Amino acid sequence: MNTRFSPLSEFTTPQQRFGASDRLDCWLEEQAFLAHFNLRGDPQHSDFLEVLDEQIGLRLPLVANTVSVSQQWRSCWLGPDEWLLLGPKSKELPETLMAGLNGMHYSLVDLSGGQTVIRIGGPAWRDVLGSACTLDLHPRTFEAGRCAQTVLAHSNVLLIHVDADERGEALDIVVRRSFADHLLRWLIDAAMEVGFELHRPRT
Amino acid sequence: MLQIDCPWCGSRDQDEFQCGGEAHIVRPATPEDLSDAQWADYLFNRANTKGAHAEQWCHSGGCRRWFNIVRDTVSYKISSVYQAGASPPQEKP
Amino acid sequence: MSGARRSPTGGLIDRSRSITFRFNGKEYSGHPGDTLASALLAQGVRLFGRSFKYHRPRGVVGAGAEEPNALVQLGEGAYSTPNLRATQIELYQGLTARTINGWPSLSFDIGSINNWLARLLPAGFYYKTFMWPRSAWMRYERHIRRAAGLGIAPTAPDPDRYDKMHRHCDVLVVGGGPAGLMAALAAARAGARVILADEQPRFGGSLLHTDARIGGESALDWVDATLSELKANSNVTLLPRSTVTGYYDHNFLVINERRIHHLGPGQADPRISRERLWRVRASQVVLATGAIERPLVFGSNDAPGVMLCSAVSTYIRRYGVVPGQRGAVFTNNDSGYQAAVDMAWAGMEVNAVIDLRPSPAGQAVETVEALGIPVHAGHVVCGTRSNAQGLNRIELARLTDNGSDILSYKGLLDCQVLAISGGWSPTVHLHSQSGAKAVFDEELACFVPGNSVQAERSAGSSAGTFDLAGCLSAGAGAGVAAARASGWSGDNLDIPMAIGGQCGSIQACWEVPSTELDSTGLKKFLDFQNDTTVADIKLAAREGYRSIEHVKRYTALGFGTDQGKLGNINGMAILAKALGQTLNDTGTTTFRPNYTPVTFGAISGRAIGEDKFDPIRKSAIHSWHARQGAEFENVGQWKRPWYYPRDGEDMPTAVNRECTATRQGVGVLDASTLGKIDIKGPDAAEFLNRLYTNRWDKLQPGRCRYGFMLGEDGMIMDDGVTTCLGPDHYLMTTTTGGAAAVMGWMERWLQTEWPKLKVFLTSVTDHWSVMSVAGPRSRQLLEDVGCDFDLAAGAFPFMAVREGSVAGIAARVSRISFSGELAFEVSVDANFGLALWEAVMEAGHRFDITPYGTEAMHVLRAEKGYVIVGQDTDGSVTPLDLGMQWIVSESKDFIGKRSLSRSDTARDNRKQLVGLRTSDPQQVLPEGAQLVNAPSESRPVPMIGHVSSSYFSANLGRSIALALVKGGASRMGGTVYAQLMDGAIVPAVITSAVFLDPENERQRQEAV
Amino acid sequence: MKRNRYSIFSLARNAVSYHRDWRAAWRSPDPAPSYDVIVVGGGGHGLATAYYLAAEHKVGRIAVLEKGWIGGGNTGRNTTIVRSNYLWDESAHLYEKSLQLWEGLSQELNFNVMFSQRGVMNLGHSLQDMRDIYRRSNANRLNGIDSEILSPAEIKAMVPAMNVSENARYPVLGASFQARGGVARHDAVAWGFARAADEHGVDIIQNCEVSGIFKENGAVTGVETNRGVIRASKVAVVAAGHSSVLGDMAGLRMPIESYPLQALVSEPLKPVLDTVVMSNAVHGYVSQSDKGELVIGAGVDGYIGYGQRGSFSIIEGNVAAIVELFPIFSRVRMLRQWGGIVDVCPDACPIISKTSLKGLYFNCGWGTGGFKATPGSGWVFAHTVAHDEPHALNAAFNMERFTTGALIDEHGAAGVAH
Ligand SMILES: Cc1cc2nc3c(=O)[nH]c(=O)nc-3n(C[C@H](O)[C@H](O)[C@H](O)COP(=O)(O)OP(=O)(O)OC[C@H]3O[C@@H](n4cnc5c(N)ncnc54)[C@H](O)[C@@H]3O)c2cc1C
Ligand SMILES: NC(=O)c1ccc[n+]([C@@H]2O[C@H](COP(=O)([O-])OP(=O)(O)OC[C@H]3O[C@@H](n4cnc5c(N)ncnc54)[C@H](O)[C@@H]3O)[C@@H](O)[C@H]2O)c1
Ligand SMILES: Cc1cc2nc3c(=O)[nH]c(=O)nc-3n(C[C@H](O)[C@H](O)[C@H](O)COP(=O)(O)O)c2cc1C
Ligand SMILES: [Zn+2]
Repeated sequence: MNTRFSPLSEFTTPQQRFGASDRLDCWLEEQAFLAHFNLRGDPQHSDFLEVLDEQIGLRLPLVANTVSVSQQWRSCWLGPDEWLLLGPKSKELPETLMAGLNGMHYSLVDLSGGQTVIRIGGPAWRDVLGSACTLDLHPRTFEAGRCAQTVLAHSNVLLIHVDADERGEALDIVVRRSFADHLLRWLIDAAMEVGFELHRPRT
Repeated sequence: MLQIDCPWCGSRDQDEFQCGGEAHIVRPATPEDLSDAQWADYLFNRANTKGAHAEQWCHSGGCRRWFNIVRDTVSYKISSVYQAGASPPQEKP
Repeated sequence: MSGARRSPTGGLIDRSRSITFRFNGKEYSGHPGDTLASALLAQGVRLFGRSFKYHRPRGVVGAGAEEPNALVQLGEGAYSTPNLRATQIELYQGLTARTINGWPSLSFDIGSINNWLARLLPAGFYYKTFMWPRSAWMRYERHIRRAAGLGIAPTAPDPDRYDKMHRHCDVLVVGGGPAGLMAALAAARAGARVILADEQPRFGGSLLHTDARIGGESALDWVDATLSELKANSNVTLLPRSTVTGYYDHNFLVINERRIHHLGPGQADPRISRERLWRVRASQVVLATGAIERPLVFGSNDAPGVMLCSAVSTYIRRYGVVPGQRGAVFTNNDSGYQAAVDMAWAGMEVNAVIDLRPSPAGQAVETVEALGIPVHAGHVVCGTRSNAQGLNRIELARLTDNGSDILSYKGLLDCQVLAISGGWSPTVHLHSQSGAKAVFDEELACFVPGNSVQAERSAGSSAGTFDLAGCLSAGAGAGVAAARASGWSGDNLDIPMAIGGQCGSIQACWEVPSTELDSTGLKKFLDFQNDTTVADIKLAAREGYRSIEHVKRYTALGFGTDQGKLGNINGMAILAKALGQTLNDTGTTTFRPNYTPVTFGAISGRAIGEDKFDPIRKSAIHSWHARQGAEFENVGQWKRPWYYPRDGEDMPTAVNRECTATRQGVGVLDASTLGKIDIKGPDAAEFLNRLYTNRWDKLQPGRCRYGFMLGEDGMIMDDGVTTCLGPDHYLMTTTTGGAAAVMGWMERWLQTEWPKLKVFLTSVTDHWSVMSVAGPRSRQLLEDVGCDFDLAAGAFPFMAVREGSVAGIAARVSRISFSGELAFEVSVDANFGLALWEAVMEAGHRFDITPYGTEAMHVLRAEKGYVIVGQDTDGSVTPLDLGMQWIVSESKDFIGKRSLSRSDTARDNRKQLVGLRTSDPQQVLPEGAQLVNAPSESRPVPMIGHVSSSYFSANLGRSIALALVKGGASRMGGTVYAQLMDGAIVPAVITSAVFLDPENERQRQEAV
Repeated sequence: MKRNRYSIFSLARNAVSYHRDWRAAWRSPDPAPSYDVIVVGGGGHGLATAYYLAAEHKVGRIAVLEKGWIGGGNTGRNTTIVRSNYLWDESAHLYEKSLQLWEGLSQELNFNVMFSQRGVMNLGHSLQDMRDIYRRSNANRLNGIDSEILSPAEIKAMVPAMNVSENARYPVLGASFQARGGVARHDAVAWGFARAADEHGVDIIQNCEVSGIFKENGAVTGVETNRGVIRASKVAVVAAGHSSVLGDMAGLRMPIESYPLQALVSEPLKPVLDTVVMSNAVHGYVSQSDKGELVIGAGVDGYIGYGQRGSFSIIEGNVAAIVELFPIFSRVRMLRQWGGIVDVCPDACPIISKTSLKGLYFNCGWGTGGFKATPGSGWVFAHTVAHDEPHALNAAFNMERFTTGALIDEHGAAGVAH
C-alpha cells in the first residue's frame, strides 16, 4: 500500500552507462529490499545453533569471514558472536525462531531499512573495487564462500563473494543506508575507466 | 602503515583499526575509595613505553572486536596479538 | 637545425616521426622516444636554467631522476606544472616548457649579480643579517621570497583526475634493469604474484643504453624476450612509468604511476586518471633500483656541458643525441671509459680521458687507447671555462703521486662536453626508508645496503654489484629467495651469459684538490640546485655545525627537489674529512619519502570535491527536503535541513515562522540522524546504570528516560533518550555527531572492562526514519494520519512509547519532546520514511503543518533551556554545572562519577548554565560572546563566562540566550556585560535558563 | 666568551678574509663533572631555558645535554606556526608572553630567526566552528591579544588560492585571524638560542644521552649519561617526546603519551600563499616557507610511537584536505615528508612544573603546538628552576591539575592545536 523507497531508489547520476561501446566491463545494481537481520548469540551454546538450524535451516558459519547458505537465507560471519542474516525480499523471520531463542542471551535486530546491497560484477569488478579496498581480493584469497567487513570509500561495508550469479562471479556490498549514495557515486567514478552499466534496482 | 592481525579476521590494514591506548589498565572496583591522586593516576598517567608496549586495538572497520597487541613503539613491529582479557604473553627469554 | 646533433643511427627514438614543441617560447622538434632534455640537446640547446642562489647558467647533468638543474615549468594554464625535470619529461606533440629561474631571460638574468656578490653570501648568511631595523624583516622577506621558490603554482583547478589502486603481492620488484627483470622472472616462474615497477617508460634500466649482450643476443632483445614472458604470466603486473616513492612500515609501499603525462594535456581519454597511486602490501620486496653516478667535484664543475658519463652514454645510445662536438672524460674509475667509447662511436672528437688514478689499466683503458683517445693518468680537471653557450675549455692538472695535491697545471683543453664519473652510489633510498641503515664500503667507495629490517633485499647495482653478469645472477637469486620467503618453492634460474658491463677498480675522490683556498678560487659545487659548495661545508664545520644534519640544514645540501641524489655523498665525505671522521661516523642524512616528488592530486586520489572528500549522509527523507528548497546544515557527515525558506524569505523570517507555527499549530522535524543503539541482554539495565549518571533499573517497558553520559573525567560526553522496549531490551538515542563515538565507547567498556555483562549492542541508526511531530495540534494530526492506538493523554502519557501503525505503516511512537511542546516522535522502517513523511504532510494541510529545520529546533529547545552537547558544553562542563543535580545518582557508581568530587570539579563558583536577557529585547547577543562583570578599556579584562546559545525568540518576542557564567547559579537577577568584538557593551540580566513554560505544561499537556 | 657579532658589517669584514675567521657558533665542550643546573634536552625549549637561566637569572654553571644534535627533535621538524590566540586565559597569557619575546628575538639573540608576522588564519566550516571562533577571538581581544574575524570574501581577498565556494563539502564560513602570528625559521631558533647561551657560558653537550637520574633523600643529585655521571642539584627536563622516558628514570608516572606527528613539504614555488591557513574541520594547515615550499601538516597517528615517522594514510588525508581547500595545488608535488614525536597531555596543555622530587623540574606536554612557545616556555621555566617556584604565567600549568581536575582544556575551542 505505502510506497517503499530503497536507499538507492532515488539515485540519480547523469550516466547510467559509460564506456566505449566495446567496453562495459563492470555492472552495478542495487539489490533492494532484502531482509537484513543482525543476529548475536553464543555459538558455544549448542541450543543456539540448533534453533537456527531447525527454524530457518541455517548452519551459522563459525569460521571468520565465511558465509553459509540455506534455501532462503545467507548468513555472514560478522564476529565471533555476530552474524548478518540476509534473506530474500522483505522476508520476515518466523515467530517460532524468536520463541526458540527465548531464554537464551541473544539479540536479533531487523536492519532491513538501514542497509542495502550493491552488487557489482563484470570482468573488471576487482579493479573497480581495488581503487578503494585495502583487502586482498585476489581470487587466490577471496573466493566463493568468503565475506569480509572492511572500509570502502570512508564507509563501513560487508563484502560477500557471489559465486553463481547468472552473470558470473560478482560481489555484494552491504552498506548502511545513509552511506549508500556516497558509495555508489564513488564506485561509478571508479568504474568510468573500465566502462560500466548501472542496472535498475533488483527488487 | 601497520598491518595488524585481527585475532578473528586475520591480517588487515591499520586503517580498519582504532587504537585504544595502553592495555591492562583496570578500572578501580570502588572509585570512591581512591584518593584524588590515585584516581588521577588511573585517569591520566600512562606508561607511554618506549619499546614493547601492550595496547588495546579494536577492529572497528571489521568485526568490531577489541583485542590486545604487544607492539614495539620504536620499530613498530608487533610481537604478539591476544584477546581482550587475556594477560600478555611472557617475554621470550 | 633540426637533427643537427643526432647521430645518424641508433637510439630508441622513432626517427620516422617528428614532434614539435616549444621551449622558452622558441619552437623545436624532436622524436617520439625523446625526453625534453634529449630533444633539446639534440637541437644544440645547452643552457637549461639558472641556479637558485647565484643564478649561474646551468645545463643538463644527468639523464634521469638525479637531475638537479634542468627544471621546467611544463604546460600552460590549468595544465601548468612546476618543477618537472626535463630529463623525465617524455616529449609529446605541442609540448611547451619554460625555464624556471632566470629573469628577465635565461641568457640574461639580473639575479646573476648574486654571483658577483657571492662572497657576501656564504652558507647561512641570512642568519647573520637582515636584523635591523627590527621591523624591516618583513620587507627583506618579501624580496627574499620573490627571489626564492622555483616554479609557479597553477592558477586554475586541475582538469585531470587521479585515482588509487590497492594491491597485495608476494614479491614487489622495484626497478626493471637487468637485476630487476631477472628477479621478477625468477619470482614469477616460482608462481608468486609479482609486481614489477620502473619509473622509466620502458623496462631495461641501464640496458637501454649499453652495447652489452646477454645470452648471445643484444641486451635489448633479451629485455624484450623477458618482458614477453612476464606479460604472458597473469600473476605478474608490469608497471612502467611507475616510481616506487615510499617504503613504509610493515612492507607497505607506494607507487606513483604516471599514466598520461606522455600524451600531453587534454589528449588522453578523460576517463583515465593522470596519475595513479598504487598502495601495495608486499610480502617480499626486491630492490633493484640501480645506482646513481657521482659527479667529481672541481672548480666550476657546474658549467653547462659537464655531464655524468652515464648521462652522456644515455643521450648517445638511447636517444641518438650527439651532445657536442668535442668531448672529454674525467673519471676515477673504469666505468667512465664507456662514455669515451660512446662519444667516439657517435662521431665526436674525444680529446682525452683524464683519469685521476695513477696507473689505470685493463680492458677499458685498452679499448679507449685503441680508439686513439689519449689517457691522462694521474691527472685531474681542476677547472672549467665557459662562453655564452656553456663549457668550452677545461683546465688540467697533474696530481702528486699520493694524489692529495696538485703537482702542476697542465693548461687548457678544448671541450664542450665533459663527461665525469666519480664512481657510483647505489640507490639505497628505499632500503633506507624501510628503516635500514646503509653502510659505507671503503673498497667500493660507496654506501651499500646494511641489514634489512623489513622483508626486503637489494640486488644488482643497488647492492653494490656493478658488473652485468653479477647483476643478472644477483637479481635471479633475489627473485627466487623472495618467492621462497613468501611461500613459493622456486627453482634457481639459469643465468644467461653476459658480455660487456664489466666494472673495474675505483679510487675514491670526493674533491679534486686545488692549491688556492676553496673560497677564493673557482667554486666547487656539491648541490647544484641549492648552490652548495665545498667551501660552504667547510665553513659550516668551522662554525660548529658538525652533525651532518646540521650541515644539511645550514648549507641546504640535499634540500633540493633532487634530495641530494647527485651531490650528497660528496658533501658528506667532505664534512667527514673536515672533522677527521670516517664516512660511517658522519653517516648519511635521513632518507625519507618521496624518492621523487609526487603530485598532490595523486596522493588525494578520488577523495576530493563536494561528493567525495567525505561522505554526505542523507536521511531517507532527504529528497523531500531538497525538493522543498531547504537550506542544509552539515551536522557531522549528515546534511540536515537547516530551515525551509518559503518564496524569498530570509533566514530569520523563515525560522521565526517555523518556530511560531510549531508552538501554535504543528511542526515536523526530520530527526532521523540521531544515533540509535539497540541494547539487549539480561544485564542491559545494569550496563545503562554504569553508563548514565541516573538510574535505569526501575524503567518499565514502554517508558523512556533522558540520560547524560560522562567521560571518566566527569565531563559531559553525550546525551539522549533511552527507551525500554521490553524486558532486557532498550533503545538508546545519541546526538547526531556523537553516534559512532558513543557506540564505540559502549562496545569498548563491554568488551574490555565488563566482558561478564551479558549485553549485545547493535547500531540501528540507519534502520529508522524518525519524524518529530510537535505542537498543540500534533495529536490531532496523528489521529488524522491514522493511528491504530489511543493517543489520548491518559492512554499515552508523556515519556511513554507505543508500537502500532501510523498511516498504515508499522511504527514506534514516543511521547518525548525536545521543543517543549506536545510532541510525538514517530519511527518507521526507513524504507517507509518518505511515505510516512508524505502522509503526515498530506494530513497536515488542514493544520498548515510546517516542516522545521535544525535552526528552529535550536530556538525551541533554547526557549526551554535544553542544552545541546557540544554547543552549550565544551568538554569542561559537568551535569552539576548545568544545574542538573537531579540527573546525577548518589546511590550508584557510574563512569565519571569519581571525577565529580575532585576539588576543582566540586568547587562552588564553577561556570554554570544560566539564561541571559539583554535589556534591549531586540538585541541578540552573538554566540560565543564573552561576559565580564565590569567592562573595561584596559587589558586584560577578567572574563566570567560566555554565551553558548543565543536567538531571537519569536514566541517570546525577545532575544534569549544561554550562557556559562562563573557562579552563575547564585547570581540570578544580577547583571553581566557582554563586551563584544566590535567594542559594544551589552548589559544582560542573569535568569533561569528556562524561558518558556517552566512547569512543562505544554509538553505534558494532558488535554488539547 | 666573546663571539663575533653578526651583522652586515661583520659579514662584509669576514668576506674579505674569505670567511675563514668565523668562530664556532657554540663550543662543543666535554661535560664537566658537575653543574648548578642540568637541562636535559637540546631542543628549542631546553636551549631557551638555559639561555634565560644564564642571561636573566645569572645561574653560573649550566649544561644542556642533548642525546643527538641540538634542534633535532620537534624543534627541527615542526611546521613553525606561531600565534597566541588561545582560548583560556592561562594559555593565552603564556603564549602571548612568548609572542612578545618572538617579536624581539632576532635582536636579543643576535641571530636572525626570520620571525615572519604574516598572520595566522583559523578557518571555520560549521556553525559551531563560527561560535567557537567568536568565543575565542572575543576572549583574545579582552586578553589584549589581537584577533579579527574574517568573512569568506575577506578570506578570499587575502588568500586568492583558497576555494571559498559554498558548494564545497565543508564550505568556509569564516575565519579568525591573528595578524601578529606567523612563522619562523625553526633551525635558526635552536641555533640562535644555542649561540646566545654558549656566549653566556652554557655548555652545550651533544651526543650525550641521559640514561638515569640520581636522587638522594627525595632530592635529585645528578644524571647518568653515555658520557659519564654528571652531578647537579637541579635537573630541568625538556625532552618533549621522551618526557615519559625521563620521568620513568626518576620514578614519576606522567600524564603524557607520545604520538607520531607528521609534516610534509612541496617542491618550492614562487610566492602563492602569504599567510598561514589552518582548518580544523577539513584538517590540515599550510604556509609557504621563505624558500618557497608549502609546509603542510595535520594530526597525529592514533597510536603512540617513538619512531619519528607515521602512517601514509595520515599524509593522504592531509594532502586531500589541502587540495580540497586549495584546488590549484593539485598539480604541485610533495617533496618530502617526515615525522616527530609529540608529547600530548590529556588537556592539550603543557606541564611546566616542579615535581615531587626536589630539584627536578619538568617542561613537557607541548604536544603538537609548542614551537610557538619556545621563548616563553624557556623564560618561565628558567624562572621556575631558578626560584624553585613557578612564575605567575606558568603557575596553572602544574602537575597537580590532573589531581584536582583544574585542567585547561584547549581541545574544544582552540582549533587545530598548532
Ligand atoms: C610535525 C610537527 C609539526 C609541528 N608544528 C608546530 C607548529 O606549527 N607550531 C607549533 O607551535 N608547534 C608545532 N609542533 C610542536 C613543536 O615542534 C614542539 O612542541 C616543540 O618544538 C617542542 O620543543 P622542545 O624543545 O620541547 O622539544 P624538542 O625539540 O623535541 O627537544 C627535545 C630534545 O630532547 C632530547 N632528548 C630526549 N631524550 C633525551 C635524553 N634522554 N637525553 C638527552 N636528550 C634527550 C631530544 O633529542 C630532543 O632534541 C609541531 C611538531 C611536529 C612534530
Ligand atoms: N660499470 C660500472 O661501474 C657500472 C656501475 C653501475 C651500473 N652498471 C651497470 O648497470 C646495470 C645495473 O643493473 P641494475 O639492474 O642493478 O640497475 P639498472 O640501473 O639497470 O636499473 C635500475 C632501474 O631501477 C629504476 N628505478 C630506480 N629507482 C626506482 C624507483 N624508486 N621506482 C621505480 N623504478 C626505479 C630505474 O629507472 C632503472 O630502470 C648493470 O648492467 C651494470 O653493469 C655498471
Ligand atoms: C619548516 C620546514 C621546511 C622544510 N623544508 C624542506 C625543504 O625545502 N627541502 C627538504 O628536503 N626538506 C625540508 N624540510 C624537511 C627536512 O629535510 C627534514 O625532513 C625534517 O627537518 C625532519 O628531519 P629528518 O627527515 O632528517 O628526520 C623542511 C622541514 C621543515 C620543518
Ligand atoms: Zn576482525
